[in-house]
Amino acid sequence: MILEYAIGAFILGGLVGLIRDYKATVKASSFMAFLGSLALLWQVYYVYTNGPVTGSLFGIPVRIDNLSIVFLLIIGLVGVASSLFAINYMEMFENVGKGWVYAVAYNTFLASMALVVTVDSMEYFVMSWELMTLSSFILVFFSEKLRDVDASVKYYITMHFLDTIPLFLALGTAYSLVGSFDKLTFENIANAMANAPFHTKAVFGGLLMIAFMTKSGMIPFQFWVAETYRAAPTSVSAVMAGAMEKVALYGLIALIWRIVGTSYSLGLFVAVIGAITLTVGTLYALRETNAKRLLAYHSIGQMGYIWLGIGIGMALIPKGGFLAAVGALGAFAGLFHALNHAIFKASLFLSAGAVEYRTGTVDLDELGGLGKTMKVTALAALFASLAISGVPPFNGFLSKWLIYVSGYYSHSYVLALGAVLAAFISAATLASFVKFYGTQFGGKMKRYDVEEAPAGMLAGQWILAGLTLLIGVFPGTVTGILNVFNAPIDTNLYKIGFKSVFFSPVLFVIVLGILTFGLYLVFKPEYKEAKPWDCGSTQIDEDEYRINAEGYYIKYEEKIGSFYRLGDWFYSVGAGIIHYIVRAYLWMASYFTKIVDTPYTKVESLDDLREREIMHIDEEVFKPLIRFLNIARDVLPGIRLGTFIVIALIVVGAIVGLLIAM
Amino acid sequence: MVTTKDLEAHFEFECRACEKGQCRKADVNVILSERKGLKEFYEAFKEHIRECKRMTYGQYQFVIDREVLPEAVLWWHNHPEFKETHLSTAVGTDERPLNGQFVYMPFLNVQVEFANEPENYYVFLRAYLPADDPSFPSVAQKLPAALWIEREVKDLLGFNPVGHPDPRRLILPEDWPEGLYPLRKDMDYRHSPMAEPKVEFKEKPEGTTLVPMGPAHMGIEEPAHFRLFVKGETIVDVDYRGFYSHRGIEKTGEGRLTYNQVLFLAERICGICGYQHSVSYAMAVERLADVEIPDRARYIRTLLLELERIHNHLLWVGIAAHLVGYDTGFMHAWRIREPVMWLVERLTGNRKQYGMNIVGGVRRDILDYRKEEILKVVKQIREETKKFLDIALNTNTFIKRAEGVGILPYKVAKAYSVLGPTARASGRRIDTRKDQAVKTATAYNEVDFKVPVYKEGDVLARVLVRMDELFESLWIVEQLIDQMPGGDIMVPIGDLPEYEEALGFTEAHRGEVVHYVMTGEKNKVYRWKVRAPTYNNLPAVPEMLKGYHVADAPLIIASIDPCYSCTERVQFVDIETGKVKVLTEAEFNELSIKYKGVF
Amino acid sequence: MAESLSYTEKLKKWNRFEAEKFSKKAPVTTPYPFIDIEKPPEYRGIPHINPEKCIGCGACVNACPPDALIMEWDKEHGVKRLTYNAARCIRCARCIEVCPTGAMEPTTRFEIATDNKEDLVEVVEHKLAYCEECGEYLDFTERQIEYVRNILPKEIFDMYALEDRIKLTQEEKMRRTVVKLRETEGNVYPAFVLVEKPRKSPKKKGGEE
Amino acid sequence: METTAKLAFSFIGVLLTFLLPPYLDGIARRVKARLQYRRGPPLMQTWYDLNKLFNLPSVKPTKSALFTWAPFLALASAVIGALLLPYGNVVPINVGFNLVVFFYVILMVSVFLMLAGLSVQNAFSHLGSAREMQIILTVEPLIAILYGVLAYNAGSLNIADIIANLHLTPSLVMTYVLLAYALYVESGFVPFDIAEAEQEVIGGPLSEYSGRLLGVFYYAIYIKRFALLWFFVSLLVLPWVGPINTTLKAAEVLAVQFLLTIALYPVIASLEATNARLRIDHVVKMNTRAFFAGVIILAMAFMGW
Repeated sequence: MILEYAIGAFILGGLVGLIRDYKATVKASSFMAFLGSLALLWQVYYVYTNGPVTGSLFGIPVRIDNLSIVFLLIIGLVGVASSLFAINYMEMFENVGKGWVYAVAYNTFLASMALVVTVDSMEYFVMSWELMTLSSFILVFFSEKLRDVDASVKYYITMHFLDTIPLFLALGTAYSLVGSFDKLTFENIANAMANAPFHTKAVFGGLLMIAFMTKSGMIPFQFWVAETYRAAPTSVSAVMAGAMEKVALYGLIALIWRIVGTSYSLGLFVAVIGAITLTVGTLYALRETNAKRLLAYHSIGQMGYIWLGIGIGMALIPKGGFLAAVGALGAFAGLFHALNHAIFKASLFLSAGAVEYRTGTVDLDELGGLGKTMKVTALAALFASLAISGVPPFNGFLSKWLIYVSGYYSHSYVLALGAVLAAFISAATLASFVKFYGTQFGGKMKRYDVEEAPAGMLAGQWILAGLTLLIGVFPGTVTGILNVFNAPIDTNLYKIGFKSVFFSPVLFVIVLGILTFGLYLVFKPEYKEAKPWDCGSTQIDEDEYRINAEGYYIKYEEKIGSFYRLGDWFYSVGAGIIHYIVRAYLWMASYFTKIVDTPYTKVESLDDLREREIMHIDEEVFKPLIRFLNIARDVLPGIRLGTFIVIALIVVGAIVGLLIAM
Repeated sequence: MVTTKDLEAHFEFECRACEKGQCRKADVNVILSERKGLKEFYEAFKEHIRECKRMTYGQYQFVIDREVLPEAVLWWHNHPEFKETHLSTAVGTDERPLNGQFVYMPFLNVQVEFANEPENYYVFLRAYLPADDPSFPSVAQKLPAALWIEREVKDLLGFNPVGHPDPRRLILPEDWPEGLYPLRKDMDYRHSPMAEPKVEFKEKPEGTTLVPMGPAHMGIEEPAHFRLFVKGETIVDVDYRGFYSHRGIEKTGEGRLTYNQVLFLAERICGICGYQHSVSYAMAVERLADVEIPDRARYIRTLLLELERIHNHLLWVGIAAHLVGYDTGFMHAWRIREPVMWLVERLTGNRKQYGMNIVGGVRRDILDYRKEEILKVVKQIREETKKFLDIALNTNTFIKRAEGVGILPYKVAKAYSVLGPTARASGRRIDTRKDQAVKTATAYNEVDFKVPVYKEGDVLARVLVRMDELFESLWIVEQLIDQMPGGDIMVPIGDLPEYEEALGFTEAHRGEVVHYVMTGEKNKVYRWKVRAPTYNNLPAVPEMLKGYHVADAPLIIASIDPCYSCTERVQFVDIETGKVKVLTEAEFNELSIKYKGVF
Repeated sequence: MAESLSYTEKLKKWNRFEAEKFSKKAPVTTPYPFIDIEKPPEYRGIPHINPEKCIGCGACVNACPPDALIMEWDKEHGVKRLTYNAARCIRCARCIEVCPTGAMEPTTRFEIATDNKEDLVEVVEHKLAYCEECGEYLDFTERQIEYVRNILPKEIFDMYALEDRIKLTQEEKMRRTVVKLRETEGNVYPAFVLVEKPRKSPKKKGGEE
Repeated sequence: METTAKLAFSFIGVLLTFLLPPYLDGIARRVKARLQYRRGPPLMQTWYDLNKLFNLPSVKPTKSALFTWAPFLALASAVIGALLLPYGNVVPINVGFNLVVFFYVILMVSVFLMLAGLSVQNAFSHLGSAREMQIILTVEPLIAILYGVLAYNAGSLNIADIIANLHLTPSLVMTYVLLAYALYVESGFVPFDIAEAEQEVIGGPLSEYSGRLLGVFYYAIYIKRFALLWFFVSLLVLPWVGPINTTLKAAEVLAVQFLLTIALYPVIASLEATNARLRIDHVVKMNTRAFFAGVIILAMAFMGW
């Protein structure tokens, strides 16, 4: 099985961390991750041509079917691009050090995602899921800035509460149904579930739903997303937004839809959640001025699209007949959008990363005029921006359009309204990406006199940016892989359509190209260069002669201000809850500490920890271990504290996993 | 109704008989008892008042110590009874050739009672500044109306307003060297120096960006530079830089021209309110020369002033409509205005800049057969304007743009001494036509009209004030035609008395126009100070702009009916007194090439 | 007043009411550059110097506020040059009012757009009177002298004496006066007194002041 | 219908798309002039203006290639948008005969306009682009709802199907009204010409354009307006004339479309002439109201009214 090579590459990448030199570590490990991701793509191709594969990977039961490869494709593509990008990008964190932490965590992250979508056992699913959460948590606080650490803690605790606990409970439910850990394959659970009473189904499904909603950042569990993606190194954010969220989608389809089964109301629920999320997420993104937070909110919003599509599928497929076809189209569109979203969102994150690499900031209020110097990055960002805004002939248009089509054809007011919201939000997406592109690359500013990003980073961006156009023009290249639900889409190399509705991107591109070039030749422009017209002002700071990102849609934001206020209220409530959870954790930990460590410490909030120069609550949680490791550090000089925390975490994670598994 | 005969009783120019600039013979107590408030002021500042005199009818002057200038100005401005008193402007004069001192003289329009001509008056507070230290305590730190005035005298005469909150350059260009003051009498006109440009602008507030509106912007008819610091569309703060169109008018008038030539120059201060300037100037000189002009001339002047007001208000409402994209309103307003232009062209010979005035009267008579024509035009305009307003004020989109935009509260209007319709739309009851003794030059005292006042203070209120005024003007024109007396149209004026000063004023359609004239030798003008209403209105515009949209900015700026060329009349090209050098075309071209970008 | 008789004649022919013109409905605009625009006769356009009537006295130059009219002496060639520049002119018609001979003629022309600035300039050259005694040119033109000769009431003035003196330069006149005074009164005036005095009399000496 | 007839109709469509829009603008100018008691320019005036612009070189304030290419991309999109519509019953370029594609292609004109505006360092063009975006942001949901209603009413998103299957209901009539409003806003006629307001933001995104590039942009905008109007007219006419089988009938329908387009333009022009430009917050407010009205209409359509 090719997956073994992939996992092997990832493990090797982790072991590369033993090299002490920071740069060598990150480069080598990123490269190994790149190779691993390539192997994943190979696996996809293999399965696509030869059919599903079942087997065992280091003793873990693995089944790679046509659904898995969609997600493997996503993980592979994003992994390839991000790893290539990270080779140069991770140099930025040289002052942080800890190259091997990155090496281990990043490779573990990719490997665990690959495992999540391939394992054929609930038990290992949950384990790899935990590994994924843990490794991504480590990557989030990698920069070790105060705010980033806060974000990572928030992320971790959210995941702990809303992801791990429900998943373990669901695992328990499954265990109680099947009765054996060995037989916890999805098929067995599905069979058991078919005969289970409704409330068992409801509990199992509900628990999983909470877990997956949290992971993919659905309303009302979206609060962790923005800060987490902002805090993580950009290449990691790209993987998180591009791949990790989709893994939750895999869970939704593989565990809920396939095991628990679906119904019209469940589908409606998913679709409604999707519709609400896409609205809320994107409208929040509209007012963001931090590039990474903006992208993060957009990944919430785009996940909403995907859930809407899948929801339409879940709702309509059971109905049969024409509606089933529409439902299959919706589900197909959802998957298609998942792939597209992975591509363009990762690409956008990577271009934001490239900008950050050169300018050191992602604040859209500050940035400007980079299009002049970072031409290639700018074009990649433009492609990805147009793709996410759904401008034909890029890939985003096709999947969005199919979602609208399925929504409008659904004969359901709610789903149609969802499609209307989707179309509306498409405009909002366009708005925020006009802002995203315009503020970063438009104009000319003296402030940033920078060079183009290094070749590796450009390659990373362009693998994805090129795909946005390629898939957009030739959707036939991927529809084969994506058509898991056998949607009756009418597709060949030059067109894609459903019933009488179709779009032929190839023809469109040809006509557009001929017209544009023809018109260009007819009206061939001649010009003189001059500086922008500033009304003849005496002296003006050109860098300030613009509208900053904050001011772009201020009137619109004022108009929907009550919406934002409501959202902010919810957010503060959520933050309060998280705060109390943190307190509860610390309270428990302080007793734990009291037992081990004599001096009683009154720790109630994160700030208290900061005052005591303890950066991570995990230090509190795992204090005994840390004490042990502190001693070890004295024995092994030269290794830093942060390193030990990571080791501690991984060890604890492993122990917890093993304890539960046993 | 006061007739001209009554005027004679008030016209006692005792001071003229006195020694120049001094009033020893005149009885101070008689003067102080002539108007309400004078005595009170005299008592309050007894130790600091050196002299007091009546310059001419209704214009009183106190010579006070420079130390108490702010207190004195504020005493008048904040007088509890004279609510609508405002700081007209201030004159700085280089009187070193006469007495070795500079003069800084703010003056206020004191409104004892609205529309009570014999009671209201102008009060001049003359302060002498020593030649070696021309500084005075700044009024501007307590009264924003003085902000520009003090910056102007700082620029042009080198006075030093101590404690001025914003002592940046106002009038002179950026590359003008420090320490060179064009309006001083020893400034050589051939000396046109250049230095490194030094630009001073306000600091940008945090989180804002810059939208430079002007100098060349579609929404601003003349060069002016508004720096809008914006957050998106919302204006957070505003900086203003103007005075791009200096033409050396004051200096030219002081230098080489005789008093009658200055009149024509005065008319050319402004393209559309030229006649107001012309009448103001003529009024000032007539007061100086102590002549009474014929009734018919006063009527003709008033008629033309009102016709000018009519066509200017129509012009303004057209522009306002144009600025919000309501081009139909624009076209129709200007179409309605066109007959007035034709009428005026037939009455005077020109559509604008009538060239009608001369010191002592007017140049052309209104022939009888044209009276009928005037009445026809007035009738037509009244009907068409009513129809136009019906349509325009029922255009929802137009009202939406004008209503609640650019609000100027009464308090701010008073603090900035805002004038004219802008002030009346903010609830100030002021109108120089009724308040002050304009009867020496015009016939407003013999006609009946109302002064519309609105309290809203937004752009719509300004539109309505102007439109109400327009109808009042039509009514005035009808009355004037009806009552037009016969007789001469001008009296000759001989030589002017030397070193006398007087003020001429009219209510232009933008507000009170003030011309201060001090005569020199040989029928020349020693100091001629022009203050157009926009000079007082414009500093208040930033206050109006804050918090509104960039989209509203052109409309708000236009709503005061700004006239930059009126405001920016001053310049530095000096011509040595008494000696005239006429530039030939070639020399002129050469100079303009040499100083390209300087002027 | 600028309204001469012929002008009022013109006015009578122009008895159309504009009010009626404007009460007419759309369209009110005209395709202007392609058709001629109507101007009322009262319109003050660009003035024009009639070189036949002009005597070169310079009254217009004195009255002109913007220096659109300039007077230059060229004593070497015996020419006095009156230049009118329409580009500087403000159309106040002061020159028309003050002209003693009606040489400044009003027109209703107003279009001054041109590609050559020199089209806007009118130059009238006058021959200066020549003083044969001292061989220099006078400040006055021949026409000026002619005009003065014509308007002076012959009954009062001693035309003979005038004829003698009128074509002399200032200095020559003074010299003669001194000589004459010496002759008649035998008084010896200091020369400067005599030179100072006549300076007041000819006020309209030219545009130099 | 035989191929030659189809070709002929396509050719007429192409001809109309390229030649008619500036004439329509000429008509609008003439109508506005008459309402303002002016004589007005000749009908060819817009063509003269465009011709003048096409013959002038441009001034380029930036090195950005986007700045140069945006006008051409916008023009190409507008042309494709116009050619996606039925002329008679023939669609000249059939890249996807459905509503979503049509509106997205038309939207691309604005997208390139905005990107062009943002590619220069100029606060006015940034403001103009932001305004354009805010208008789109508020009017797109409305359009989405309306094509939702149409799609539900006819059971398809395909324009041909819609035309064939549309049946008259109260909600459809209201949809027509709201659609007229939405298309008017999208076209950027006077109360809504906020993005290109000359007196406020000196032309918005176009403020940096000059000469030939400006001409191309203007041309694109005229064609976009024509396309939106033609779309509305087609939707107004085609469903009610029955199946178009013969060439003659198609020609008749085309004639009706053409005449109705020309007849509606003066109406637009008089609306333009009698209104002042709104402010962006007014438009946002109005469009939001229209959106909620649209939601009600959608609900009505689903109830079968």
